[in-house]
Amino acid sequence: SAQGVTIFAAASLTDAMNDVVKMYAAKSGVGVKSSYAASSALARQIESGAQADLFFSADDEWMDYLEKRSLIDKGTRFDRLGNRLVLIAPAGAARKVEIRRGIDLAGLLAGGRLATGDPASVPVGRYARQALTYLGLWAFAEAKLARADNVRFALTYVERGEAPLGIVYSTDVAIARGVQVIGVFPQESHSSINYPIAIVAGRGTAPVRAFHGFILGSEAAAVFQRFGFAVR
Amino acid sequence: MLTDFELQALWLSLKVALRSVALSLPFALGAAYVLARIRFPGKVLFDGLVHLPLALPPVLVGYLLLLTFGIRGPLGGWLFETFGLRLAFTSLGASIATAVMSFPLMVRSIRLSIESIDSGLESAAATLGASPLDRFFTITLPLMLPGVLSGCVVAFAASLGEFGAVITFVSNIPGETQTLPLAIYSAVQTPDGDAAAARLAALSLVLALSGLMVSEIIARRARMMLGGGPE
Amino acid sequence: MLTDFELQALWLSLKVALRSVALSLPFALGAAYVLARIRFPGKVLFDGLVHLPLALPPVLVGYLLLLTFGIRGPLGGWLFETFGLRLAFTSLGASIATAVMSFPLMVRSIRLSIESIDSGLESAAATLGASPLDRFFTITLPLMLPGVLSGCVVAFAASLGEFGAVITFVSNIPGETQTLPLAIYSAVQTPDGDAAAARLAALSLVLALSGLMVSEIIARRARMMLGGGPE
Amino acid sequence: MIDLSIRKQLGEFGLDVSFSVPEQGLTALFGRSGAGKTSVIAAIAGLLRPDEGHIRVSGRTLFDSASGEDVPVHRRRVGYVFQEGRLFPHLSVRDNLLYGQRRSPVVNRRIDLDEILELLGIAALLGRRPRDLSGGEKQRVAIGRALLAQPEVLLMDEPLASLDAPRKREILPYLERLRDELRVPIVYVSHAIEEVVRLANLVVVLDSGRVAAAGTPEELGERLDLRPLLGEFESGAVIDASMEAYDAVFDLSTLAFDGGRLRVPGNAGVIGAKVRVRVRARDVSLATQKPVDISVQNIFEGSVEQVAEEPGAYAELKLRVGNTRFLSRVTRESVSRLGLRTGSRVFLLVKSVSFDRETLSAAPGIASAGQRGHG
Amino acid sequence: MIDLSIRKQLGEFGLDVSFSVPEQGLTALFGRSGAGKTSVIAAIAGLLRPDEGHIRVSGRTLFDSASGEDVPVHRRRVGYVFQEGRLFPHLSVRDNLLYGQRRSPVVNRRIDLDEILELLGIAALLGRRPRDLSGGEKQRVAIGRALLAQPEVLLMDEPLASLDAPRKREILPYLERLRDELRVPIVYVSHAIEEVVRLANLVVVLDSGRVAAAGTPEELGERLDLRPLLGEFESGAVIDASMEAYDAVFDLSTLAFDGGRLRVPGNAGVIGAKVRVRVRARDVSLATQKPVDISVQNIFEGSVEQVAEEPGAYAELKLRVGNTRFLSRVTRESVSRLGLRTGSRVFLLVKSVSFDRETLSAAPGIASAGQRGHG
Ligand SMILES: Nc1ncnc2c1ncn2[C@@H]1O[C@H](COP(=O)(O)OP(=O)(O)OP(=O)(O)O)[C@@H](O)[C@H]1O
Ligand SMILES: Nc1ncnc2c1ncn2[C@@H]1O[C@H](COP(=O)(O)OP(=O)(O)OP(=O)(O)O)[C@@H](O)[C@H]1O
Ligand SMILES: [Mg+2]
Ligand SMILES: [Mg+2]
Repeated sequence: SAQGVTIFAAASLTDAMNDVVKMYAAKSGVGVKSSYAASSALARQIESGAQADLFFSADDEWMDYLEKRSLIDKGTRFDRLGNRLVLIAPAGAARKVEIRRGIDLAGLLAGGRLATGDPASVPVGRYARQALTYLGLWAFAEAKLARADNVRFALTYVERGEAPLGIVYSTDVAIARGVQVIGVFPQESHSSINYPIAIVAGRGTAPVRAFHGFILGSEAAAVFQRFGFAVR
Repeated sequence: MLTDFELQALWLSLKVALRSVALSLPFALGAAYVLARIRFPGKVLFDGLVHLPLALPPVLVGYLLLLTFGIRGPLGGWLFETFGLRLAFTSLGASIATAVMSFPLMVRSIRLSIESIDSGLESAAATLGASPLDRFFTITLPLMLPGVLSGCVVAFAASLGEFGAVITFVSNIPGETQTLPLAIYSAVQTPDGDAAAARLAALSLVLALSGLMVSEIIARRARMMLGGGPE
Repeated sequence: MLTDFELQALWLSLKVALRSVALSLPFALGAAYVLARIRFPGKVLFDGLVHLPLALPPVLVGYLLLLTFGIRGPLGGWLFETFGLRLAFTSLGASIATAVMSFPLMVRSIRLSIESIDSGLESAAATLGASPLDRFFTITLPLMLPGVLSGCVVAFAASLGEFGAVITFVSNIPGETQTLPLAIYSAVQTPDGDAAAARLAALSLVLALSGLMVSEIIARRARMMLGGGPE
Repeated sequence: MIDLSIRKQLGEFGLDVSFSVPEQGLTALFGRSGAGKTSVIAAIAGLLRPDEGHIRVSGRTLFDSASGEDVPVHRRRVGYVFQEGRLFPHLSVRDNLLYGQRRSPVVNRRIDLDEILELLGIAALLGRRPRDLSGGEKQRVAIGRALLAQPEVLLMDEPLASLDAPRKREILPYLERLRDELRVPIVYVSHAIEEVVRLANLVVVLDSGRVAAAGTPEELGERLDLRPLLGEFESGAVIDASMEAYDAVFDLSTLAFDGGRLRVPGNAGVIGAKVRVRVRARDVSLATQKPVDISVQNIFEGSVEQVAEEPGAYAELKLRVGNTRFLSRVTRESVSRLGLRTGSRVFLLVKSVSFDRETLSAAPGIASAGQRGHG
Repeated sequence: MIDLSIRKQLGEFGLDVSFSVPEQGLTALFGRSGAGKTSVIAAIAGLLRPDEGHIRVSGRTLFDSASGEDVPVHRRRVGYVFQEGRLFPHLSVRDNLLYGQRRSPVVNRRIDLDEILELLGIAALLGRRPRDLSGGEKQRVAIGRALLAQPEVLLMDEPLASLDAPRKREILPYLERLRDELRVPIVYVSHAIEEVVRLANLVVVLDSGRVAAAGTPEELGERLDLRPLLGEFESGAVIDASMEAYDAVFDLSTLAFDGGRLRVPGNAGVIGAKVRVRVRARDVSLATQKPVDISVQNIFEGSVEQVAEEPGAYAELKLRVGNTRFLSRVTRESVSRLGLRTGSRVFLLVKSVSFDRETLSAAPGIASAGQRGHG
């Protein structure tokens, strides 16, 4: 990785980043290596001296973790992407609902479970917890959660009818064919969903900075938008 | 000393692992016997099928289980309609996931011990009037004991540690499906969860060690009975 | 027929798994021999230690490996300074992760087969002038062969399927550390990735089956040599 | 009662054996190492499937390649004492012994545990595991296990090979009783000629997988061509006699046979009982003048029927006393010195001490063994 | 050459055995099943560690609990023929045979593969695996393996138990040669008395883990108290003689001993060779008048030294001919009828046919076995 660039990116960015990398390679001739895994795993690896040049996290927490340990170049940290939290149901099964305080979640679940990421470990789960708390539903919902390790499987639970409802990012819905969005959580119900990017401390070589710039640029922004992300 | 949360995870892990071993044992015995003793076309394929859960990523196995045993899956749908049984998101489902994952390990162990049995002893039992089934239960099975035990221990330990298939198939529900590894995973994923993870890992270790110890004691007895090595 | 990406993952998986088996075999032989034949205080603890990777969630094992063998870890730092060897994030590291994970499986298998050896044969070899080491290599080891082989097969298959420890220890870098399970994981993260995942899973299966087939053939030879069961 | 004709290829070794034993009794398989004895026994037990042929025991067809019959091993009701023990290592001696008995029909249980324990001297071993037994102890347990399975045919592959002589002498009469009282046919492999001679109604000599000869021990004992196969298989004559008197002072029995009276040590049974004694050729000396004041008790006058000179120092003579035939083995020098030839009148000197228990057995079909003295 | 004194507790069985064999030769361990024979042999081999005691062979200390010496098994250079074979299942017969030889010092290789193959008749089996061998074939390979290890002491646990008589008769002289020519001490367990009598310089009788008696075969043969342990261990007298003449026409040798001349079948060696023959008590008949015209060739005049009456029908007499002692076993009735008592003058009738090859052996220390005729 002397000349090449290596980026560690959250697994939920897999397809969008793949396109960005391809586009960048076509444009600049520089190959970028990428590793997609849980933000937590990536952060720990960077802490352990992984040869990563950039870290593109799915939440602030693990970026903060590295920043606290001076493992990223603070000046290069930018909040790049945003996302929306949505309520999903199996395709064709349900009508739209407006998400607000006092909605009849129990009635919608009808004894079933609410699939989402594990609030303890998966960012989408954490946002879901915030939103449900805000809506006054957490006390009821906490015991009803089906906590997936990965958004992919929260989607599957809903798609396969194991869970009547799920909470995921709006960008995730594209992965699964058998689900539909039945409601969008209000922005104010949770802290803003954020994908920060930064250069790893001491690795800000010219090619790395160039790719960093490209991700922050408009060409990349178009790609991210195509995949449903809000671009900051 | 232990928090309720830890106790819950501990107890659940034990339950899931024990039930998993109990669930897979009869099938493993059958499969091991067939693989060790019977010659048939397509044996390698069957062998491969048995090993499948080992060679595939656990998450994928969990996913396939979801597709099969989920409410819309062929088997899951039937189970639900016939017995009102739901597996996804239940501890029973967790046991099934761990049973499937540890199945090849159990089969291997048992098969190995069947293959090391002197078939002359079974012949001797036959001349003494024992039918094939009788022989199996009075000669083959007891002589297989070390392998069966070893298989159970590996399966138990593997069940204690199984993560990917469980979390994928039955998700991570505290008190229902959150076994120790899932709890550890959650802790590790939290930036300051290291201490909690360490405690949980220690618990896991103690559990595994206890299982091993029990099995060692049984094995020593069995070995003494069988008149084996120098121990 | 196969894409470059698939071929790369296939080849890498094979390499990682084979190297993993080769890496753990000598240690597994040693550990199995000690566990089967030597009596010492704290044996259960040692046994527990050997089984540890099985009982812990793979992610935690990967994390512990990262702490130990990472460039800032005690062993990893030493290795890097002394030999310029980096393990984390390399395919060698992936082999180490899978070796650690499959170690207990290999040990169990080998141990079982050592325990089923008639120690009278070793005594006979001793009276014929064979020193302990000589006996081990000319009598014990050949008679253990079925167990060693079985252990290698399980370890190979488990290495092919290992996910959590690998992705945590060496990350998910195509061509470098992205074995089949990791590729499957990535495929599942993308829309319409199911087909790709299925192809990769099939590849994994074929690889595992080939390994099994080879081992079956060797095992059959070995069994014929040893004059075992009815097969 | 046993009718067997089998062919089987084992590697380069071809087995092609046929024999039939018309009457109840003990068939000895005899032959050099590797001749195929164990293979024949294994075929009867059903552990070796012949390529072709049939096996019938006591009227029951166990195997017939023509009709496709092949009774499964566990229904053949054989009691098999294996050449290599094969005790169940995980069971105690008691459970080993009872393994077969527990699986035998209750009505068939004619052989009793206590009796077997006493016969084999293994009562003290009941609680042990096979691995804590000595070689001979293992073998005795294996014999007991086979007997207690209440078999309808007993297959014994060198059962007494590693037992001490006193123990052998206890077991052999028991086998005779099994044969005669319970009418269990026995197929017996042994390299110990005394055993074979004592027990066998029929001896089948195998050589390289084929039957080289078959007949009574006496018939075979007279065949010089079999010597290389049989080794020191000693020739001798069998004499049917009946018990006439017992002298308790000197512990001698007097037996009457067609041609005279024999005095033998011990109590040979109730008065009138039919007994069969064997007089070994080497125990018969010859004289042309009647010796007097000699320790030899049995002196008969008879005639030489035939003189067969052997290679080496010996000659074997067939003699007749009354209607009874004797054999004698003396040096060729003696034959020449005494001028013995067919028709010569001679005195036979039969040392009474040469009648030991092993050559004294109840005439077949008469279950008198139970009453016989064990002097 | 063997000095052994060991104690060992095995479960409830206590082993406490001491004996020493001063001269080179073969020591037979004799005793009923479970007496401790295998345990003693295993202790010599180093496979059973005594709780206490010492073991010295040919001047080398193999074990001594006092000094803490304990030579590891593989350095003891024993050739052990196990009671249960223990062939290596994964090796061919050839590799089994050569396993020990390959590990023996080259200078010690006095026993040759080809010779062993011929002796044991196993040349055709070389490429096979043990599982394809018959019982006796396995045993022969096990014997060959132990011999080819070029041992400094040979431990044989019932090595010939399942071999046929002709094969036994080929192997026994070989063992004698080993003992005499290569001076390999042998410890030999057997229940076959003929073997023991023929081979042993010293017989150690074990009973329940203890030495019940030790001595030459002849000494023990005379001890009536040992009968229950020894069984049909036949009494007899050993006579040292020298070869005087060979009659090729009748294949008879004449041997001179202190008291007369014996005629024995076969060629007993070169003229002047010292030979030792054994005359079994039961082959000596007695007469108070010299019989004439009788097939018995050896008739000596002698005197009764002692009359020992046994329970049962027999009596045993010690007799003297010149300076040579004979034993005779006749019925009590004959003793009474002939009025035999100490001092009686009697004629001994010794059937020459009772000298078979197994009781005829070279006098110890004289390596004449090689020249002996095999008639
Ligand atoms: N581990 C053990 N526990 C209890 N008893 C034992 C053990 N090992 C051997 N014995 C007993 O020690 C005695 C001597 O055994 P050993 O094998 O030396 O006898 P042996 O003289 O060789 O008999 P055989 O002629 O039957 O082979 C036997 O009575 C046997 O039962
Ligand atoms: N699987 C096999 N392959 C080749 N040869 C075999 C096989 N099994 C047996 N034999 C041969 O068949 C012959 C007969 O074997 P069997 O065991 O019947 O002999 P046996 O008469 O019982 O001899 P022993 O007295 O030595 O026990 C032997 O020469 C043996 O080598
Ligand atoms: Mg045999
Ligand atoms: Mg023994």
